[in-house]
Amino acid sequence: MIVQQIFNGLTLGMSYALIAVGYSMVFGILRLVNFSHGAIYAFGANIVLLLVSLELGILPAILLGILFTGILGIVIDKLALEPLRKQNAASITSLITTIGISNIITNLLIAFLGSQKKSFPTLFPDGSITILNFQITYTQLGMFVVSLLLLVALMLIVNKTTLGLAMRASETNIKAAKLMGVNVNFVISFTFFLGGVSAAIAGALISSYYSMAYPNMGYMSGLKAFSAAVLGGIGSLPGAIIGGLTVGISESLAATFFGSEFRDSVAFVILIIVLLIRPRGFFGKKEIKKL
Amino acid sequence: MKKLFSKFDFPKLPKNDKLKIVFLILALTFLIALPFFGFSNYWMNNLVKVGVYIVLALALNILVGYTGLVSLGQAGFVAIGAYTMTVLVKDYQVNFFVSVLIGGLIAAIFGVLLGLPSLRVRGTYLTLITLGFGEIIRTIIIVWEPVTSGPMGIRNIPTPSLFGLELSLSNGGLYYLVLALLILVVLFSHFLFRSKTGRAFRAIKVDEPASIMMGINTTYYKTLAFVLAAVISGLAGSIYAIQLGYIDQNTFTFDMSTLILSIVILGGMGTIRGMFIGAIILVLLPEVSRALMAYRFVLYGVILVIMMRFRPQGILGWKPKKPYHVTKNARMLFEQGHGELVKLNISNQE
Amino acid sequence: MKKYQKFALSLIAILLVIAMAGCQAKTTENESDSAPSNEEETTQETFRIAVAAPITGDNSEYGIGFNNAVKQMADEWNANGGINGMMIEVVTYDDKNSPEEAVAVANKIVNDGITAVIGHFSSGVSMAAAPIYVENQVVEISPSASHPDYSSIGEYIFRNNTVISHEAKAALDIAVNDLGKKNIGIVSIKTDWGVSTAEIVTGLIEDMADQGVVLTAHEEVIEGSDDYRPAITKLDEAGTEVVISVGMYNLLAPLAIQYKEINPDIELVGFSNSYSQELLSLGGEAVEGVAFPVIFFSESDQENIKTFVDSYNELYGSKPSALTAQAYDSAGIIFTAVEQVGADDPAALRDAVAELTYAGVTGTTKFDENRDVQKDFTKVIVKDGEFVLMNEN
Amino acid sequence: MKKPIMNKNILEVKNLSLSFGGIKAVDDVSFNVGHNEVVSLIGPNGAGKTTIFNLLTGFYKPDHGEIFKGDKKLNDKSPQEIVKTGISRTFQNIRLFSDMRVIENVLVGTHIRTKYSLFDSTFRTRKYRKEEDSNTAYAMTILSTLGLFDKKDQFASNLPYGDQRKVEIARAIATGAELLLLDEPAAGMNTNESIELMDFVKYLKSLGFTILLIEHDMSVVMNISDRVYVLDNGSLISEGIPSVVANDANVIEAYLGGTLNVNNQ
Repeated sequence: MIVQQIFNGLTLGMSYALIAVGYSMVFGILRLVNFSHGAIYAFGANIVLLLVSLELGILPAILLGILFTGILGIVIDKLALEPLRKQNAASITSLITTIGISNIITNLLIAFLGSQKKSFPTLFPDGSITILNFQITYTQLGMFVVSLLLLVALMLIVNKTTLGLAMRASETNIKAAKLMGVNVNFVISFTFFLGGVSAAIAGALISSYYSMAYPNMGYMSGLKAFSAAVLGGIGSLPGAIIGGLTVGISESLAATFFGSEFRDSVAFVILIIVLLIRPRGFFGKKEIKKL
Repeated sequence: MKKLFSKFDFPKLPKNDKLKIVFLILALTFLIALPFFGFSNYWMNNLVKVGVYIVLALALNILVGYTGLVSLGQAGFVAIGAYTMTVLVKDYQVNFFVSVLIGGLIAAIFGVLLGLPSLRVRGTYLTLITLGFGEIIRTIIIVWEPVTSGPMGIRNIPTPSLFGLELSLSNGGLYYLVLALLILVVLFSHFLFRSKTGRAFRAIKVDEPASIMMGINTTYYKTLAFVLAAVISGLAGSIYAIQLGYIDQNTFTFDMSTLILSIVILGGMGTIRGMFIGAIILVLLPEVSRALMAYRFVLYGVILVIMMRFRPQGILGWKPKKPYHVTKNARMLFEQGHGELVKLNISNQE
Repeated sequence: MKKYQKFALSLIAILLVIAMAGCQAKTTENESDSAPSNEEETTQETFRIAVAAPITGDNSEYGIGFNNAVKQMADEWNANGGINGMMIEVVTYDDKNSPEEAVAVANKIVNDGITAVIGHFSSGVSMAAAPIYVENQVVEISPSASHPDYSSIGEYIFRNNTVISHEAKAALDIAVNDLGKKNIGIVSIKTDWGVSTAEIVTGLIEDMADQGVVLTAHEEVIEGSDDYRPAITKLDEAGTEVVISVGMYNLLAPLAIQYKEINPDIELVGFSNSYSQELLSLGGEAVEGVAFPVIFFSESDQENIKTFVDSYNELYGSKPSALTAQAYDSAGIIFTAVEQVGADDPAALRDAVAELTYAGVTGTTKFDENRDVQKDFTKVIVKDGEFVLMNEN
Repeated sequence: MKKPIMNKNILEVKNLSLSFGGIKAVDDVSFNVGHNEVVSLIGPNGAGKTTIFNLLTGFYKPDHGEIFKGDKKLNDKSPQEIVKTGISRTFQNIRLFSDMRVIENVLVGTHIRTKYSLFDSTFRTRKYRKEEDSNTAYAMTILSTLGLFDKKDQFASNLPYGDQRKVEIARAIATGAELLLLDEPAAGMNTNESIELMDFVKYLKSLGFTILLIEHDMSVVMNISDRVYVLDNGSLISEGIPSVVANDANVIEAYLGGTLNVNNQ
């Protein structure tokens, strides 16, 4: 049973990891908690569902949805956040802005699509394979694989491409990067784009995993994913994965041994403990105390 | 008589602020007279709600506005206050006002618990811990059924009475209860601002290392800030519980915490006046725009974004223009050459 | 300076929006004559009834159903010249299914001088608002609240929904006798309704121990969480044959989907509040064979039900759920009572409602001394993506 | 004010060492500062001057060595405790409390000497008013002595650079410090400004303060320092009266033959 539960947790964790990378990348560069990311993820899922209902066929719908969500990411940055950077406003200002944005997105979704849960098509064949008396459904397997691929792809982008180099440069020192002629604003937009894309993919996968989507789906998953990101060491992609899996597994184990009502706060309990013991998370870089 | 008065130094204002005093008096009389305009329960309800949120904003203002510690877990403190009061009054027949104080006390204890991490954790990470705190409190509410009766929530919270007079919504009693708390908290914030403590808070906000070098025990003051915010939120929480007459874990969500924070930022953090305008706008907006259904929360979001874009310091968030108020006595001491520098260091010269 | 112009502009923009919002509120209020000023003369030629339910937020589909049903009933009356010439006006209030909002809404309803309310949706929310209605002599009929204590809050509080215990018996009867299973598992949502219902079901199972019926496991889940696999794994390990789902369709559907991934031949039994079209659309094939007791069956061939279902379908493009039907009848009850005693005296209206025997689409409704109702259950099962009567197969 | 014993140094540093991950930032440095002296720590950028300040103020803890203020050992004292012993510093990059008024900045300085409690300030008790008034008077005295009185109500961030420096010093004085550590006060100033500042330092000395000064531009400090210590790569390479140090071969070496005009009056 525990093995089974751990497997449930792994799949859940992968989904958190997918959302977490969005938080991680943005925070890495802007030192900003993008509270609208949960809403972006919900947007991704619902837009895909909407496009599916337009009979575009599943795959085109998903690709289109991913594109739209990515663009949404850019739009948010250009419209609301870049101006704040220009007048280099306090971080709290941007924080409140993202909260506002998340309100706008979620409630527009509710206004247009209604808040009820809607059935989401399954992306993977039904049924399951049984490896030594515990079961993995194809959906779980599919989710796991796709998430892994996506995360690897992201890591390649960040570590192997020149754009990724620019991203890492801006992460370590945004001013220096500017001086070195890195088009920081473009890099940031691109980051938001990637964030949106990964969020949309996460949205599609998770919705098909639960076979439903609804506007408020981003609320809790968003908060948990963010704590996953911090857990793993915000700004680090492997960290996001480890953090996500940690949260996912501990969550389903908590649900098993203490009961479902505990699951929502496990993430936060772990988070607080980790922050107190190792404030920079598992993989975070240590910042030197300076005067 | 005179002696007794001289014990307390009521906020003395320079002559050019006579207007301000007049304004304050008018405002106060207006607030006291308000219930006599014969508001319906519905509007009394809104008034009380606004009042409660102003108090909550003032509490968070001490954290965010003065000390620069961003908390997204205020709902947790509100919940602690609300539940402590309710449980004590309902299950143990403790007097309402006593229960409220105990509620504040317990909130304070949690304030310390939440303040201590600021020793190790800073900035966003601290904010995140507060966020987690809020969610954990909700889980505790759900799980600790024997006391909180879990997701069933607690119903029919009795309205308190003072000298046999019931402080209900309809007879305006609840309104005056909130008003009283509000006035106390405003005075407290005002006096705090012009004190060693207030200055320490503000110093920490701007530059923590520098304040350490000024000999300020930053850990102590950061924790103190959390405690103050917690106590006040707890007190407001119990009144809020009375107003609702029903509480469950969904009364104290992350949205409540963000609403309080938004009020502080929108109104102008660090100011007292700002909390009023912020609360009035953000609390009443959803009411007046009830007909907009889902769109009213879109509107709420739009306002936040626009405000942050064009007026990040908040609606009333300007710096004071009038000179720093120096009491007669201080000026006298100064002119008498009290605390002369040479006197201070003469020892080194002989 | 430019910055300040921008700021001024945006501030004006905000003010405009707020003003607009205000006006919007005003206009709609005027449409519904809720401006307290002209209340006096309006009460003569129009009777206003409030629908207080989740129009947005979780469970909004139920609230919208209530609203539709009451509007439909009102239109039918208005078509026949209203109540003794009084036109009926339906005023909708969104309580987002949150007690906090409900209190505000209840106060607003009183403020708007309305004397009869259909709603609220969930027991907890209804019970938060009820005291305000009692205090202000507003008749509240909830088509859905099923918590035992609900109707005992006050003389003005009615429930047009069967008390849990009867429904629980019926559900268990399906599981044990119709499906012939003995190893029963429970999945319940952690709300006041879910917890108390689960308790009752557990009790009933213990009573049936002599028939070899056993409770394999009881899993509580948070409403609105999407991942039930941990719970399912536990139930499955415990050798559950049939799961009684204590929750709405938004629990039952995903539960069925996720459970059947692991164990395709699991049986599920629901409660009447999960009897809605959304169950089919959300659950798909997974909810095939899911059964539950209902007091209203939209496919029934009774004349009045047929006409109701058809015109509802015509108006709103979907089939009414059990709760929607109960809302429809509740509205009917209010209107009939008003017809008898008029709308001016709330006390008289309340008594009339209490005395009334009303034949509607959910059978004959007569409130007992606790202002509750008793109704007979029909068993419904999902077959080929349709709801059909159980004994018809 | 406690009477100090004149024959004893106010500050005594013995074999101070600190290294960050292998790199010796401060390597076996010893020096002392006498009462009412102006002593300068000079050396090229990265010589470890600021690190020494951070050690003196307890922001860093030394690996080896001892620091004495009078007869008090400071090694394992917290920054707060060290300030209480009468040492206060300024920062290379000015660190004022920007959104507080000048006078409030100085009042923050009086923090450690203020006894009243939160209760006192909340209820405006006698104690509060007595202390607050004397602090305010004291702050105003400092400001007028440093010629900042008419700027007391401005916000620190709105002041010209030079004044901000002075406010920072005023704030340091307000802590009751007798030993002031000034970290490159002339940084970012043009020649005239820095000359003016040096006169100001002299003035502080005349008021009876003891000053330990960091500067990387030797010429600036030569004519105001009683004694000079020269640091390079974390270790002392020369010390003594300015004229001697200026002609020290090592020093000239360290400054890569940087021209040193000692007598710039």
